[in-house]
Amino acid sequence: MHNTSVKSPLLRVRHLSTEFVMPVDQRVARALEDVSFDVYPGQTIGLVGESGCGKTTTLMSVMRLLPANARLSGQVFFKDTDLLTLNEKSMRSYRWKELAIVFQGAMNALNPVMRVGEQIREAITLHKLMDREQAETRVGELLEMVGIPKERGAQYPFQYSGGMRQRAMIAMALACSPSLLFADEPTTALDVMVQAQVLELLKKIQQDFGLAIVIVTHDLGVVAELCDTVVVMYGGKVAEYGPVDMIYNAPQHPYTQRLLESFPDLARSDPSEALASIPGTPPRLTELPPGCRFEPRCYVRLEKCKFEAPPLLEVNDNHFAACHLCKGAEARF
Amino acid sequence: MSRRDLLIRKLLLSLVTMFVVVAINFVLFRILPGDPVRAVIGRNVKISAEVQQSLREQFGLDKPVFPDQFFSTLGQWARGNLGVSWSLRKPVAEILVAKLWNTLLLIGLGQILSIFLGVVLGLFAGWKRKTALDVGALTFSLIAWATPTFWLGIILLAAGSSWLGLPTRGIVSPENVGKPLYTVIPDLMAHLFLPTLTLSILYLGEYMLIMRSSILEVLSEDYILTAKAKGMSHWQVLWKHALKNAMLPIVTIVALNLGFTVSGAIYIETVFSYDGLGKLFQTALTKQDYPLLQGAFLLLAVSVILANMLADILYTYLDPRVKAS
Amino acid sequence: MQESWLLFKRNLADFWKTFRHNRMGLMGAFLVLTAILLAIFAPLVTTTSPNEIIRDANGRGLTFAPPFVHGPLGTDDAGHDVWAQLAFGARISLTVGFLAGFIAMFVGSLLGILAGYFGGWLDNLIMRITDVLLVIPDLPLMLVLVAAIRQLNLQISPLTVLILVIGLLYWTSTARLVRSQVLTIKERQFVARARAIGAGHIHIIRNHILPQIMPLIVANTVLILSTAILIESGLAFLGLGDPTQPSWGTMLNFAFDRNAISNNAWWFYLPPGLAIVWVSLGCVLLGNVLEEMLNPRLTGHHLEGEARVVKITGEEAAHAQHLG
Amino acid sequence: MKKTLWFVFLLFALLVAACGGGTATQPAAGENPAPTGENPTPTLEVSAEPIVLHVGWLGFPDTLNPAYAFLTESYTMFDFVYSTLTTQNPQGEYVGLLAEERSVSEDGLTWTYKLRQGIKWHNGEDLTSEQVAWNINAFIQNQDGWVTNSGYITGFVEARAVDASTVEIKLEYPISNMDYRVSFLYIVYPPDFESFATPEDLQNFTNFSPVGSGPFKITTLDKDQRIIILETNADYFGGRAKIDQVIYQTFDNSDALVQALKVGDIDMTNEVPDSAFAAVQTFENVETISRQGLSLTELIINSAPADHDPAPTRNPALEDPQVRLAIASAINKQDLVDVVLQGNGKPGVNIIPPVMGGGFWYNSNIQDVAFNLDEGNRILEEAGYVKGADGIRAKGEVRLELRLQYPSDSSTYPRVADMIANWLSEIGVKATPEAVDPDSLVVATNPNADYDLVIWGWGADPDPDFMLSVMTSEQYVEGGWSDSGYSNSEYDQLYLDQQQVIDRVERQKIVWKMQELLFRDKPYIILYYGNDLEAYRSDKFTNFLDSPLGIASFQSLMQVEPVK
Repeated sequence: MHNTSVKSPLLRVRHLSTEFVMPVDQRVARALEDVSFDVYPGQTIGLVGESGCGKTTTLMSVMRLLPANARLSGQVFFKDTDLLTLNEKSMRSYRWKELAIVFQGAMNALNPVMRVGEQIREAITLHKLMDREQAETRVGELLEMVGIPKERGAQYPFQYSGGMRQRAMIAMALACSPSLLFADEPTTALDVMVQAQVLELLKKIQQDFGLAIVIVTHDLGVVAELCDTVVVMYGGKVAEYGPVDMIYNAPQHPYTQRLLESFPDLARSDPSEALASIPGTPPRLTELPPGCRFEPRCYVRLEKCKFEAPPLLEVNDNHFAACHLCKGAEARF
Repeated sequence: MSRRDLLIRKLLLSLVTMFVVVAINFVLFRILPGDPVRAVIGRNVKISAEVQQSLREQFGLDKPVFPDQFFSTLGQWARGNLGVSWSLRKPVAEILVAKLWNTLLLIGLGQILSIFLGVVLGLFAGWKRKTALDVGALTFSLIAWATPTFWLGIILLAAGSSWLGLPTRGIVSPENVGKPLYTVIPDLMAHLFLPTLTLSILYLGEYMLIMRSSILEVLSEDYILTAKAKGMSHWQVLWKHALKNAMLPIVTIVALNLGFTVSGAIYIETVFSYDGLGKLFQTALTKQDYPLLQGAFLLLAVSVILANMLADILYTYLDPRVKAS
Repeated sequence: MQESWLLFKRNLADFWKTFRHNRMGLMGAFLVLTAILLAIFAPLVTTTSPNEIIRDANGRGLTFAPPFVHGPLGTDDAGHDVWAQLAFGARISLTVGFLAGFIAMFVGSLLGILAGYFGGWLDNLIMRITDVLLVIPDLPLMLVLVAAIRQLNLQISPLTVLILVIGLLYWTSTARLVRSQVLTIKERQFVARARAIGAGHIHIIRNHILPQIMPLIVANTVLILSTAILIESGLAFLGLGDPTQPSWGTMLNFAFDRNAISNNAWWFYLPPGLAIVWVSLGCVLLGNVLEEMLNPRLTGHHLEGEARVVKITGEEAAHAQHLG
Repeated sequence: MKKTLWFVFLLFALLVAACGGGTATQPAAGENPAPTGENPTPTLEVSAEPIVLHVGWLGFPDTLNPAYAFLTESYTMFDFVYSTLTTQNPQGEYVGLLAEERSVSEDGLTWTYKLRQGIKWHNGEDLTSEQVAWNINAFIQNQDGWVTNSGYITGFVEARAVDASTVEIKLEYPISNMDYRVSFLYIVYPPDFESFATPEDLQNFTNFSPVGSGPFKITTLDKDQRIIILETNADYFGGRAKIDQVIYQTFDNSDALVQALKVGDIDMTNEVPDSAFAAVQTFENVETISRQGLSLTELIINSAPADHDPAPTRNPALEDPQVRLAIASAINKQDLVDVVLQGNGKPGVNIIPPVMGGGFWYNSNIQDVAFNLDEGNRILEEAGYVKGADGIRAKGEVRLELRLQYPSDSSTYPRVADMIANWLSEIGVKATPEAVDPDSLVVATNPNADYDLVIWGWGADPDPDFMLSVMTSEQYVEGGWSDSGYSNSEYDQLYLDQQQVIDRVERQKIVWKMQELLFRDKPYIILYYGNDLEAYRSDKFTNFLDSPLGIASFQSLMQVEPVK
């Protein structure tokens, strides 16, 4: 684990809230509320939770890639700049050069009618990092680095296998040597062998370049393998946040506990032995309960959980949880 | 599937379609009532039974419809011989060719204008969804779509001729008849303006709607988000990533739309007294001129089939997913 | 059964909740409904029969009388009340449009389900037929068909001929749409399950497939209605309507044949055209909205402006900064 | 991509530019000098711009071969291009045209025509008496070929050139209306017509660049764009027209025609649609003429003899004279005139229009059946037709349900049918209107006798003979003129008589008697006589000849001159 106390954080997310105004009936869906966490240089953070809990929204909010019906508030400091205060034009210069992203389902993340190499080169020349010729050489290097023969840069995405496409995406993400890489479910929809390759690749990159990675996943196995810090999200809020071993070994939030229980044992080889799923469904973002969002599904709920949302408290050193059952030291954020 | 296989498949399909069209064409026109010999002669004629018989023989109408008439007709069509028009007493092919260019000119101009404007407008409308531009363009398109062609044509005819003094009939002024068209372009354009405008307005709506939904679909694809995440401006994303993807379906749809275009031409040519295939078709119908009607129908249907085939071929060149492998 | 049908009903309720907020959809519904009401209540909203000749003081037919001479919409070339013609014409136009639309829907859905569900040679055959129909220019084909059927002396009324020809030519898009939908539904689990427990084809189609594709069929039918009404007006304009039962297209046919334009009788040639635009626009709006609601893919895209950043107060900002 | 876009831009720019340009070039009429060929008098050579008269019409000639032309548009052109031995003058009298003098022998069997001197063909050759005789003999000997002339030469034996300027026609029997008949025999240029071996070859000859001797010659005939350009024949024996060119252009849309007149794209038309006439009257600088003419519109009732082959397929009730009477009493002819013709016409009674021969031939003693729906109902009630629950009368098995057909090329008849159907429904008769294309309608009426009621019209000749011939049983054969199938031996005999009675008053009696028979039997119910409706730009041209010949007749165009 990296020593987080020495360096200053690369990314500080503070009280980030995101709402979507539904186009049809103007109802407001509160996708994120009061999300805070830090990313230090060279660190790998995992964002976990069920689908719809706000993991991807967090990444999109930070990169400001959300559609027009989204409303953001809070702060997102990259180094010392609050990204949320930038205008669109200055924001563009941060994208890819500082913050790159690998989307989930690389199937559609590459333009089907453009050569892969061309799509990577485009990212480099767009930010005027080098001239065209140099960029082409660089594309070759990048492809080789992710294990794709550079000649195949002249091919189109449909000529690639799923794993190759994901690797090409990673190569593209590295094109401008960003200091922070977001990976949104990088292994979903890939078969097991390929998943392992991609994870291996991410690990290698992390080691070679020392960049910080934020991985969004619902696969706790991936988290255990790659991450040093975990952010567990539920219903648009951070439920628990802390070092990976703390979370795995001493989960504080009932949701985290359930999540870990529901996840098949890593040793268990047959994934078809179903997840012991948590009864109930996540709350609808348009009809959030006033108190703790997990209250309706919680098995240890208190009376006040219904009315009072628990704050995110530091239960241990760098380990935070948002539960009325947890006796925390203080609210750090 | 490789491009070659795909093309062969399309070609076969086109051939089958063409055969069906030919068969329908033949059958349909044979069941049309009326005595064709009478139709040649007209109302006010005394004509002996012998002359009538000789006319029947001349047109091959004395033989059984199937197989004799069917196969002899088929063979002739294959050789480009569409028979002789009963009412105009000229080879059908010759008549059609003369009118074809006029219709191509009209439809071509209308199509080019409306495709260009429709694509541009649809692109912006889809991109700037729900803005005033989009609502305006969408409203225009939907109204254009809902407007009967002939009605719009007549209103424009009335307005254009009274307010702008534009000519109301034909392709060129009588003085310019017989001159090569390129020498009388101003006159030609004055005549083409109203019919082209009518056609353009109608197709424009169609193409705008198609382009709008096409671009909407493309813009919600993940690779657009990737491009945006790369730090590209909206313009760059639109131009470099969205446009080509959105244009691909347009190629196919433009070809498929030709049938619709032909229908439009029938109304427009009727309203503006424009001598093209559309009006010829209608005239042939009222005169029960089977060979002419058959020829016109065949020409229209085959052009649409060919245009579709062409679009398919074009598509294989534009879309790399078909091109390679 | 009826689980799927119940689901369908509940979806309908949900649907109405969303639809209520869609301005375009409401507008479309308004346009279509007003036209239907006009058709139904035609005798109540008019004071003369559409075939009555309005006369001047001397008993002569009052032709081309503008609205301020004879209200509310003046008279046509034969001295008929244009408003009465319009109201009663709605009956014919809508009847032809609706019946033709429903025939198209029925044939299209049936063939689409057959093709999608059974596949194989049947699918191939049906799809090739649609391919052929798709490329044959429709208007010429219809002109010839209507003329031919008319003159075969089959004792079918002209309107029935129109309805049949339009209905039997415009089912291709429905068939394709339904087929592709059926193809995806067929692969879903509940169908496989139903098949596994030995449910018959008809049972599966009725109880599992039909409820799923129903909304789609409805949306598509509404769109076809507008086409049918437009086509009817076009054929009537070209003189293939029934002069004794004037539709809006027939009115326009009369208007143009009888020189309404030269007479500046805008009250004669504008209203029927506007009425056609009114209804077919209504159907298009409605159909598009329905389709969009079924196909939510089109509700947003990635270049749609920027997310709004809501500034938080300075105090809070300072607080956050301090903590960070 | 970029290239395509540029191309599109260019085209668009071109179109926009052209539209601006197009409006500017509107007075295009004078821009192009006429083909100069044999340009005539010195005064006209001084004025650089030829005087062009633009005429708009709604049809186009089917052929310019007089042997086989059926459309009136063809005959309009024949009048300009060809000449006949006699012609009608504006007062309705027959005068010589090619013939200077004409005389008939005592026995009425020999007609002698003395030709004018110095008549030339358009190509400069002399027109000779042999050529005239060749024409008449060709018509007589090749009736299968010269189909359209055959009615006019019945009873002709032969023609002979007596000398260089005299032609003689021998007849089988005296003919009462020789001048009228001869006025329809266009004298064509023999070299153009000599070479055809068979009648079909002759008829297939379209003759689109005819050589004639008339006051105008055709320089351009574009069948695709349907434009005919005629140039004045400077050497015409009747003098030179005051205009240089006449341009005929065809409009498919009558509103477009009216619009063209309004904005001055055309200078005159003799086909103002009845429903637009009132509007045209209000146009600035446009003069209109509404004149009673020779046209009539009738309701044909299937009257084919029961033993006709094929057997008539009609509602048997139509054979009942009372039903015919009831139908006649249920038609408001004045309403038809007021509404359909917008007042430009007269209710019809007889098959002979009232203006023919200045009213001489029209039987004014006949009192028409009055419009009276009650009377119609009473007649049917008395005849045993009882109203059913659906409002349709029936007698036994016979229900009064009738087809009401009309030719699809008319813009007036749908309205007529619509109104008649409404009236008939008031007396318990259900009539179903149906547009049928004209050629099919020809076959349906004759010889198939497969119809009930048909609305149709005739343009009568100036002489009663033709209209009367239409109702003879001899004409009810395939290709004949009869469409009602009317068959009455008394009528047939009267028809033959009137052809041969030279005395005009005697002939009048027979003609009147024939009209009485027709009125009694009602094979036709004559609906109305529509006026000839004409209009011209009075700011551009003047001195049109306002006569029954029409302002578009060659006599009229000979005297038209531009407004100074």
